This record gives sequence, C-alpha cells and structure tokens, in this order.
Amino acid sequence: GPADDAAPEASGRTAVVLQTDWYPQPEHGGYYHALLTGGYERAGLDVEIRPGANMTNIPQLVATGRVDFALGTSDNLLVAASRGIPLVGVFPHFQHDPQCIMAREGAGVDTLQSLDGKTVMMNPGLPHVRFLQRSLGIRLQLVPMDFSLTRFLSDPTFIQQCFVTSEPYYVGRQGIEPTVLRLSDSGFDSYRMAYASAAFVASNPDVVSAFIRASRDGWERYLGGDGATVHERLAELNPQQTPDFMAWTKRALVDYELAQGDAEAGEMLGRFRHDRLERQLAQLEALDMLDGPVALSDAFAAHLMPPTLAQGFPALLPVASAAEADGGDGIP
Amino acid sequence: MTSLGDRGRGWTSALKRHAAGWGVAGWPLLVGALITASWYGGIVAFGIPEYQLPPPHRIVEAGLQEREVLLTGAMQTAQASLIGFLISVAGGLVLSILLASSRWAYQGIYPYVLLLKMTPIIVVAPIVILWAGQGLASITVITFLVCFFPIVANTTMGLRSADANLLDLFSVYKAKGWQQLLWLRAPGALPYFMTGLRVAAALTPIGALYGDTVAGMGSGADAGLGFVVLIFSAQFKVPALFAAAFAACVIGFLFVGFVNVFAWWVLHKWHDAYVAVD
Amino acid sequence: MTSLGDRGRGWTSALKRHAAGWGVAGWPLLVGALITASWYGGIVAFGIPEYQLPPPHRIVEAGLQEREVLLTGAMQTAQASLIGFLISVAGGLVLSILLASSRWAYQGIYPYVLLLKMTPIIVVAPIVILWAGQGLASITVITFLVCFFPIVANTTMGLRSADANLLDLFSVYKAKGWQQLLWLRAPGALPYFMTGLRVAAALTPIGALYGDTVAGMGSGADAGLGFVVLIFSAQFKVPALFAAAFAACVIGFLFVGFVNVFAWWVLHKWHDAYVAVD
Amino acid sequence: MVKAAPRKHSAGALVRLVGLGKAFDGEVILRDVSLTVEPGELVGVIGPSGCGKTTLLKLVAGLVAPTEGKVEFGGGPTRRESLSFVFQDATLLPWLTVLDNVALPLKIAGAPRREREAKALTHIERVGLADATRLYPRQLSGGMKMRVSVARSMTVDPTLLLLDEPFGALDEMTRDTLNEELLRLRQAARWTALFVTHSVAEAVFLASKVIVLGARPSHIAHAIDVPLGYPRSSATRERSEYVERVVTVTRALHSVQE
Amino acid sequence: MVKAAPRKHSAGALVRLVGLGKAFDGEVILRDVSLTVEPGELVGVIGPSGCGKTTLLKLVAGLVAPTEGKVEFGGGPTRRESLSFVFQDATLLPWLTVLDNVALPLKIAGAPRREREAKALTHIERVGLADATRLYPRQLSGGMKMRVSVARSMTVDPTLLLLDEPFGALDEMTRDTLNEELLRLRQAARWTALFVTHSVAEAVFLASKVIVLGARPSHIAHAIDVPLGYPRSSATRERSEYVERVVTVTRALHSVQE
Ligand SMILES: Nc1ncnc2c1ncn2[C@@H]1O[C@H](COP(=O)(O)OP(=O)(O)OP(=O)(O)O)[C@@H](O)[C@H]1O
Ligand SMILES: Nc1ncnc2c1ncn2[C@@H]1O[C@H](COP(=O)(O)OP(=O)(O)OP(=O)(O)O)[C@@H](O)[C@H]1O
Ligand SMILES: [Mg+2]
Ligand SMILES: [Mg+2]
Repeated sequence: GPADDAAPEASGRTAVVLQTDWYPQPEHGGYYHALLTGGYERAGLDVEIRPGANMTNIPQLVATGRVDFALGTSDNLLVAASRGIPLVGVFPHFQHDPQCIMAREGAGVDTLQSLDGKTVMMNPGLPHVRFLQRSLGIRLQLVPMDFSLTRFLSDPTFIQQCFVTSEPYYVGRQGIEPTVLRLSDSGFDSYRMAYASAAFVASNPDVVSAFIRASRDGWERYLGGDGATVHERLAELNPQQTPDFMAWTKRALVDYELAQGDAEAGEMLGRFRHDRLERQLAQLEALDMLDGPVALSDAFAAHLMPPTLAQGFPALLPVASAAEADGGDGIP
Repeated sequence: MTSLGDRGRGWTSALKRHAAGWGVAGWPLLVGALITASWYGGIVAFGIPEYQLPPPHRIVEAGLQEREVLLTGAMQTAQASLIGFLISVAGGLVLSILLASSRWAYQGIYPYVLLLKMTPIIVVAPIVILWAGQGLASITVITFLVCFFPIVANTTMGLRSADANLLDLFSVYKAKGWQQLLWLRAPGALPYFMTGLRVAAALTPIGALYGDTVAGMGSGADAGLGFVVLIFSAQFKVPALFAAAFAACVIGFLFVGFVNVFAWWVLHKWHDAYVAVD
Repeated sequence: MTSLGDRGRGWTSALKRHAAGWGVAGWPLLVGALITASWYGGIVAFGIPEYQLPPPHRIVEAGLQEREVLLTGAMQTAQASLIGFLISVAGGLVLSILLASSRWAYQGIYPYVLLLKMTPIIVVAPIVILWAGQGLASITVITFLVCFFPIVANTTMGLRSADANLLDLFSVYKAKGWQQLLWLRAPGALPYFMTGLRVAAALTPIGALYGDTVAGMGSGADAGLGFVVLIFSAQFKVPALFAAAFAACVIGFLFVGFVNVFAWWVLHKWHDAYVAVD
Repeated sequence: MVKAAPRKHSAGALVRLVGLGKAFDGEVILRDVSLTVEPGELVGVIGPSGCGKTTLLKLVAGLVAPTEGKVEFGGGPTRRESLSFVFQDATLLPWLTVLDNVALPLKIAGAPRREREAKALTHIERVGLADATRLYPRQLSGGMKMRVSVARSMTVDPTLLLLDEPFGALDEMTRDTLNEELLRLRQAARWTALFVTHSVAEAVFLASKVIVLGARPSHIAHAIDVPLGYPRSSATRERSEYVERVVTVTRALHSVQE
Repeated sequence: MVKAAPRKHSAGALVRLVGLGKAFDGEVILRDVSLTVEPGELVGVIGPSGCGKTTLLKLVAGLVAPTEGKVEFGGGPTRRESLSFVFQDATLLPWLTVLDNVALPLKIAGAPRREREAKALTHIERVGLADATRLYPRQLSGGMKMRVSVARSMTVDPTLLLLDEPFGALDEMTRDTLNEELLRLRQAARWTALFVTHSVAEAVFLASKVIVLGARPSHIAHAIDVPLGYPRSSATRERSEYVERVVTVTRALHSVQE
C-alpha cells in the first residue's frame, strides 16, 4: 500500500504507489514496462500502479501521503505549489503535453489563432484555456468536456480538446481526418511527469532516485521495443484497448517525440530544463494563476536526478551542453 | 415526541410562541455554531491542510474575493434550476396523473419512467445536447432528468393512496375520472406531492450545476456554477471551490424554503403534520 | 380511476386475476414494443446515425459482445449500489428518527442535512476519497450521499404525519417516546418510507455509477460500470455505451422490484393503495 | 298525503334485490336477500352489530359487488343515477369547509357555484349548523360531522337515499328534530330511502317497512309493514299502531339475536 | 354493594374540575365547569350535539389544555396514571389485528406477550368479538370497531375510565348487554368513570350522577344524582326511581335546548 514513510517490506524492497492520470493506457507504457519487466524490483521498489480514473484531487492525495507518486503536468504542479500544496516533480515522461485541439474540416481551423471566436469543447479549468484567452488574445466560447465523440462526429464544425495519442484514432476510424493543433505549440509548453510530495522526497531521496532511474529505463525500453508485454497487460486491465489502438498510440508517442523530445532543442527523455520551467512560471504569473511564490528548486527534485536530466538548475553543477550530456553516462 | 396538548390551537398563537422562543432561527444557529466549532477543532486537531478542507473563514474570504464570478455563476445556475424545476413539477405532475389514471397505465408506463430515470446522465447528455443545443436548454433538460423522479414517485403514491371511503363517496355521486382526480386524489396527494417537491427542490441546484458541467457554455468567467466549480477544482482553488458549493446550496435553500412555505400555506388548515404544534 | 367494486377482496384472488390477464407482463411489453417501434421509426425517419442513437438490435449485439466487461462492471456496481443503498436506508432512518424526535432537532438539524445533500458531489468527492481511499469505500459513500435524502425527506414527513387521534390514544396510555415512535409513527410512516425507498432504489445504481467514475479503481476486475461507461464513451463505442447504461438500469430494476415486493408485503394487509384492486 | 306504497312486487319497483348474497374472504355475510322497494317507500334496516347492514346498503349502491344474486333498478329514472349515501362514518373531505363538503355532490353534478352554495346553505341550516359553514372537519364534533354528512346527501335531490345510521351520534332531541325534518323533506321531494338504524323507535317512526336482518349468515328474518301513512309528526308516536309496531320489531330483533 | 359515593367536595376526590373553561380560536366552548368525582362514581355526561362533551373528556385526560381553570387529581393513585379513554371514533391502529389493537395498552405498559394476549382475549370475548380476533380494522363493521375500542380500554384495569359515546353505534340488545357487562366489571374492578351518552336511559341506568351540559358556551346546567346504588341489573329499569330520573334528565335536557 501507499507509504507515508516508504518503509522497506520483508522483501527488502520499498512499497510505493504510483497513481496515473487516467485508466491504464499506452501513455503510461514506460511505467508498466518497468513494473512488468522487473525494473522497479531491481531498483528495490515494490510499485503498485493505480489508475487515476476521473479524479480531480490527485495532487491532494499525494500531498497528504495517500499515494507516493502521481502523474500530472508541470503547469498544474506549479499552480498547486503556489496554493501551498507541496509537490515536487521527479520525472517528466513526456517532454510535451499531448493535449491538443482537434477540428473537422468544416470548422475552418488551421492555426491556434484561427480559433478566435469559435466554440471549443475543452475542460474549462485547463491553464491552457487562460493562456489562449489572455496571452494570445484568442476569444473562446467553451463547452465542457464530456468524454464523448458523438458531437464531434455529428457536427462538421465541431472543435474539441483531445489527446493527440488517442481521440484522432477513433475519429479516423470513422473516416474523418481531423486537423490536430498541439497546444504545446502555443508557447505554453508543459511537461507531463511523475511527481511526489515534498515530504516524501525529503525523507526518501533514495527511493525517489531509484524510481526516476527505473522509470526512465522502463520508458526507454518500452519505446524502443514492440511494447507487446505492456500492451498485453494493458489489455487485461482495460480490455477495451485493442492491440491496433495501442500500437497506434505508441507510434504517435514516437512520431510526435512526446517522450523522447527533440534532441536538437535540447530535449531528452526524462529531462527537466530549468529555463523552460522558469518561462512557464512567468507565464502563469502573468496569467494571474499563482497564489504565492514558487521556487523551482523546491518544486523539482533536480538534486535527485542524474545530472544530465536536470539541465540548468542553479544548485547543481551546470551541465556543459545538451550535446555533451547526450553522450553522458549518468544514466543507469 | 409531540408535546401533549392542544392540537387545535390556532396558528397565530403558534407563530407567536415560535417567535418568542428559540424556534425560528435559534436552533439552526446553535447547531451551526457547533458544526463550525468542530470544523475548526478538527482542522487543528488533525492538522488538516487548507487544500484538503479549508477553514470556514478562508471560504468566506475566497467567496468575497471571487464574488463576481460566483454571482454571475449563481444567477445562471439559479435560472437553469428554476426552469428545470418548473418543468420537473409540470412534467412530474402530468406523468403522475397518467400513472395514477389506471392500472394499465401504471403497469405499462412506470417501468419506462424508471428506465428514463435510471439511464446515466453521462449517456443521455450527448443526445440531449445534440437535440437541444449547448447551453440553457440542455442544462434545463438535464436538470429535469435529475429532478423529476421524486415528484413522480411521491405524487403517484399519493394519488394512489386515496382513502377508500372517500373513493366510495365519489363513486356514489358518479364523479367522473377527472373530478375524482382533481377533487379527491389530488388534494389527498398533496402531502406526498409536497415531500416530492422538497426532494426535487433540494436536487435542483445540483442537477443544474451538473448539467452545467456537461452542457454549459461560456468563456470561463460568464458561465454557470458548474463551470466555476470545474475551473476552481482544476486550479486547486479549494476555498473558492467550497464557496461555489455554498453558493449552490444557497440556491437550494431558497428553493426548499419556498417549497416549505408553499406546503405550509396549502396544508396548514387540515393536515395533521402542519396543524400540529411542532 | 379505481374500478368500482369490492375493495375487501383477498389478495389471493387478486393475484389470480393478475396472472390470468394481461396484468403482470402484458402491458409493459406492449408499451415496450411501441417504444421500440417508434425508436426504429425515428431512426429511419430522421436518418439518425448509429453514433447518435443506435438501434436496439445493435445495442443487444454490442451488449452480447462486451458481455464479460459488462458483467464484471455490473457486479461491481451492484455491490457498491447494494452497500450504498443499505447504508442510505440505515442512515436515512436514523436521521429521520432524529429529525422527527423533536421540534428542536428538526429545526436544528434539517438545514444541515439539506446542506449535506445539496453540496455538489464534485466538491465533496475529493474529500471523501482522501478519507475513505480510492475504490469501493468511497464509491459507497458517494452512493450514500446521492441516495439518502429521499429516504430522509419521505420518512421524516411520514413520521410527522401521524394521525392526531392516534397520538392522543398513545398519550392517554402514557406511551414513552420510543413506543410512540415504534408502534405508531413508524408503521404510519411506512407508505412514505416505501416511497422514499423506491426513489432511493432508482437513484442507487446511478449514484454508484457516478461514484465509480470519480472514485473508482477502474481497471480489470475492479472496474465498475462507471469506468465502462467512460471508456466506451471515450472510445466511441456508442451501442456498447447504451448496453452499459442498460446494465445499470437492470440493477436499478432489481432494486426497485425488490422494494416494491417488500412494500407490498408490508402494506397489503391494511394500506388502501395496496389493498385496492389496482 | 301519500299512502304507504303497495307491497306487492311490481314492474314499477324502484330497486329490487334478487337472491343477493355476499361473502368476504369466503365467509358468507349475507345470504339470499330478496327485497323490492317501491318508489316513495322508506325501508328501515335493523339488525345486530356486524350482521351486514352496511354491506347491504353498499351492495345497493354498487360499491360492493355481490357474490350471488343481483340488484335491479326498475322503470323509474333511477338506475343508480340520483343516489345518495350517508355513510356510517361521516366521510368528509378534510381539506374542505363544511360548506364545500355539503356542496360537493352538486359540484360533481356540475352546478354553478352560486346555486350550489345557496342550496348547500339551506341544508346546512336544516341540520342546525348555520354557524359552522366555514369550519373544517377537524374542528367539528362527532355529531356535527354526521349532520354535515346528512346535509350533503340531501343537496342532490336524490331519487334513492341510503342512510347508514345517520343519527346514531346525535342527542335525542336533535335526532327527533332531524327525523321530522327528514319526513318533511320527503313529502316535498318524494325520494325513496333505505336506512339503517339501531333505534327501533326511529325505524318505526320513519319507515313504511322495517326489515330485520338475522344472525350470520344474515338474511331477511322479518319484514314488518308499518301502516301509518305519511305525513307523520311527533303525534304519530302516540298512536297505538306505532307503539304496537315498536313492540313487534323489538320482538323480531330479539328473536334473531337469541 | 357500593353505595353512590358522597356528593360533597372532599379531599378523597379522584378528579376535581375547578372553573374549567375552554375556547377554540377565541370562541368559548366550555365555561366555568366545576365538578368533583369521587372514587367509584359513574358520572354520565349528556348534552346537545357540539356542546363540548368530548372536549370536557379530553380536558380531563389532559389531551386538550384548558384556557381557564384546572383539572386536579386527588389523593388516590390516579394522577392520570391509569386512565383509559374510549374515543368517539374507534381510533384503531389500521395495521394491527383486533387482538393486537386490544392488547396495545398492555404492550405500552410493558406486559409480556402471553399475559397481554390472554387478557385481551378475555375482553374481546366480553364484547362479543371472539370470532374476529385476527381481523384488521378495515374488515370490521362500525359497531365492531367501537366494541374493539371498548375492549381495549378495559385491558389496563384503569382507575379512571373516560367513555365518549361508547355504545352509540350498537343495536339496543348488544348495548344493553354491554351496559350490564360494564356494571359487572365495575363491581369487580371498582374504577371510576365519566361517560358521554346520547341515551338518557343509558345515562340513568349506568350513572350515579348525570350532568347535563347547557347551550353555548356550555356549563353544567344540571347535575342530577341517581340514587339507585350498585349493583344494578335489567330489573333496575323497572324501578320507579329509575323511571323518575329518566324523566328528570329528559326534562333537564330539553330545558337546555330550548
Ligand atoms: N372489507 C371487508 N373484508 C372482510 N370482511 C368484511 C369487510 N367489510 C365487512 N366485513 C364483515 O362483514 C360483516 C358485516 O359488516 P357490516 O359493516 O355490513 O355490518 P353492519 O351490520 O353494518 O354492522 P354495524 O351495525 O356494526 O355497523 C362484519 O362481520 C364484517 O366483519
Ligand atoms: N380542534 C378544534 N378546533 C376548533 N373547534 C373545535 C375543535 N374541537 C372541537 N371544536 C368545537 O368545539 C365544540 C364542542 O366540540 P365537542 O367535540 O366537544 O362536542 P360534543 O359535545 O362532543 O358533540 P357531539 O355530541 O356531537 O360529539 C364544537 O362546536 C366544535 O366545533
Ligand atoms: Mg354498519
Ligand atoms: Mg363528541
């Protein structure tokens, strides 16, 4: 079960709970890979992966020690931290959030700017919404997400939020090729990541380190392999996911470089860039979404990460350059 | 339970005694104070952080701070609630009358009324929105779907519970179906109807708020309370979230209060529960 | 409305007549056939695509195809519903008794019961999950929050509606509060209670399903119907989605059916609505 | 003016009970009750508590279905059309005032408000409740409720009046007054009545025929003509035929209860 | 055996009404009613319909609060403790059988099931309903319901019995039987009673004192002693004192209704 103070089990391993951000799906593939192939076990961890369902209060669950790790986005983490929810980002499994806007041809949408004046189905609480409205001056009429594609298919002018790795697949099967606009291209660019509570990180640095290494390894292997082991398990946990769908999703993860990132831009699997986070913090500040000051050094466990992964964090030894780090051996 | 004593006393004197004692507002305030005290007590004793359960004063603060958003949201939701409630009452009454009108209607229709009630809104919502369009109309329909059943169940039971002797009386005088319904079953069903109304009234703002979260529309700040709740929740504004919930409750209280006054006004002359002193 | 005639007839003969005629299943089937016909008719006439409103046979097909998921989902949700329902009944009864026990209790506590009922689940759910943990416990609590109020409102009204003459009788014989409650108010409140029970029973699977979507574990064998519905919805399996909704309804029908049988069993000897032929 | 109607079965009978029987849950309450009521007759029904008097009236009114035999309505305009029933319990609508309760049958018959209220008021005055028109049933005494019920039954100008112990809850004086009032009304309106009473004196004073129901299963043990003619007044009570019939009915009643 | 109790106010009085008055919604119904009831007395209350007899009994039982004056319970063990009330309406619990209805007061008093059923059965037999123990109220005739109510009032061995027209719905023979039964029981149990009746004959036959309530606002217009002593039997009805008192009470009643 979840450990307030991660305690070694009889096996000598530490039991921890990782709560995902939805039902089991390939977007969590790396973590499952680490779990299924014994990566976590070798790292001395006994991980339980718990589906996050539709829940809205996962940050609170982490902060109060009900679970040890959870998945979320960096923007939300910063907002939460500013409201006194002490969370620490530990491992970004996606360099960019797969959150997108998809539109049908009839909507006349080809860029984010062309959303101006349109009605879009989006989660109204998404920080992105504010960014589009306030920072980019795009006037949006919002309709809340209903987790259904019925209206998208019924209405050729419909526009809605989606995961680039998921909904387009189902829409495509109905013979519709949607226009997909990545929200990360808006300039408001979040990491999607695993995080833990400040207290947990402070008292279990070894566990966190081990988790980061094992997770990164899991992701690397998942994306590098055929994903069969993971997909088999995912199909058991969430039988609605066909092999075809999961293969498609995995391909999308690779094609969009969501996890691996763009090496040329200094991105790599599992890396936090201080400058990017700083920019996001400033953006959130400008959007008036922060209640108090947030110190990036407190909000991200850079000191527990392999040096190549924590780029530009002032408290650490500076990493010379992205290119150099790429060849580095800080990774197990 | 009931105080021994004169049940025939006029309501004016009952009101006077009410006003004289703790009655009208004292007890709720006392209980409220107790709850608030244990709220603070709990927060201190268990060290509950604000993001888990904010202390009351923080909720008030956040409520004041966000008052504009809350006010427009509450107005929106109140409007949807009101329309949804009225439609629920009207629709519920029509359905109840239909159901009580004959054994065949009851056995034939009731299962499908239940089916309608029991189909998860999340499944029906997209269809509703397709037909009624995004916004108030759909929210109203969803509110209706959430609220109408207590009215139907209660009113139907009330209509079917007519006193057998009075039914005999009506049939002696060859009352037509509608006369029996209007002058015997309906007045006799009032206590049941009022109970259904009270449940529906309490459900209404929830229904409207929920409807807003699935069928609402807005740019963020100009929407109903459902939107507001979604935004506050997604942005971890916990005290503000509680303030929004409280705003929804206020709407509900207004509805329930209105129903109570209405029930008293209709029933106090003859119904035991209202004639009685307590 | 009521057929003119002998209301004193024994229930055995009433049952016999039921079984002999259309009564028990005929009318619902007929109405069901009508609804199905107009469903197909509507689909053809308006050219409604399957992803908006699938035709019944496709729903059946999808239901059969997904039967394993639906079955485990339904079992889960039925379990949560049952526990939630039982807690609602028990909690609702205790609350009602408390509320009916004195004027002070009523005035002091009722507003807060309402407050509890009217606070949007979306706001309470996070707290519930924090305390009860993700999974069955939280789903049950959420089901309770959704279902308990109709029971409280109806039972309280029933308990307070005791006949004034019978109250006099009990006070003549110096009945204690609990005796009056147990032997007079409670039996008299049964018709109201049963109505509340019926509403709660119809609400239960919805509550459990909703609870599952916000607090469920939602994978593998732990998945309830809420999970199934969300996934089918997100994956655009519309006929399967309707089949899942139907599964939820089946649970509801079992609950309501059970409540109806129970109500009949308890009330048929003396209550007009049950003694009556219809 | 009017003589007691002829006693033979005739085509002109208003109501005819033919071999009427009734069982509840298999237990036979009434058995083989045959009776013909001519227009204008006042038939008193008397018998021990629980013998089936109320049931008999309800059978006639069609409120209870017979298990055997039938109730026929003869030539006249009746056919259960303009029937009135004073139930053993007052059976008032708790949410209506005395006035509205009394006016109810007229409301059902579709009479305009003004007319029905005027008529109701007349009858309310007749039963001595002029002061109570605006009260609700819960504010009335037991006897007042029964009087409201009697007044209500009169408003519709019934052809056949069924009265189930209408005056049982009244003091003797009010009762006598209402008895006489009833006979006076009958002179004007010429309705026919079946009435249940526990008072032999009342039965004989009002009735043109008294039937005595026997012990279970009940049937008509005695049918005793009262050859007093109408109108009757308090003076009637002193006539020897009256006294004689009271004795006969009392004896008949005793005989069925032995 | 027992003589009519002494008439003077005494410390040993069971109940004393002192200047009792009652108004409903401002309208005075009872005014300045003073009465002392000695242990063992049977007081008959008689008066026109709606004069306040039921209200008087409810005042004594404490079911209605007086607007003036008070009700005192004297030295004895009473203090409203072992009081029984037969209401004007039968007031049965619809969900209980006859047996359970009759046993209810004993159940409230905490008697064990076996004991209370045995006792209830005795009283059910006394009122002639031995065949009906398993029936529900809706299956009973009006008179049967009232008899259940009477039986119920007897089970608790009351010290003070309040009876509101207990036998009004019964035929004369059953009524006479129950009257005698009542007196027989009284001999054994020595309770005191206040009873309302519309029958002067019944009042005089049962009572040691008859009070006649006057017109509105009512008060005790006449209090007439009945010097017949107990036990009484049907033979009592032939005694000249009996006939004489019947005439006196009838006159008194007429005088208040003029
Ligand atoms: N609905 C019923 N179900 C079963 N039995 C019934 C029903 N109604 C009446 N009875 C029985 O039928 C018998 C006759 O009842 P009824 O009311 O006709 O008597 P009654 O002659 O009017 O008596 P009373 O003078 O006491 O009013 C009674 O024994 C009663 O128990
Ligand atoms: N709850 C009440 N509210 C208002 N008025 C009432 C109430 N109860 C009784 N009254 C009035 O008080 C008067 C006396 O009523 P009560 O029942 O005592 O009469 P009663 O002597 O028992 O008559 P009856 O012989 O008809 O039973 C009546 O005029 C009645 O209208
Ligand atoms: Mg009867
Ligand atoms: Mg009375």
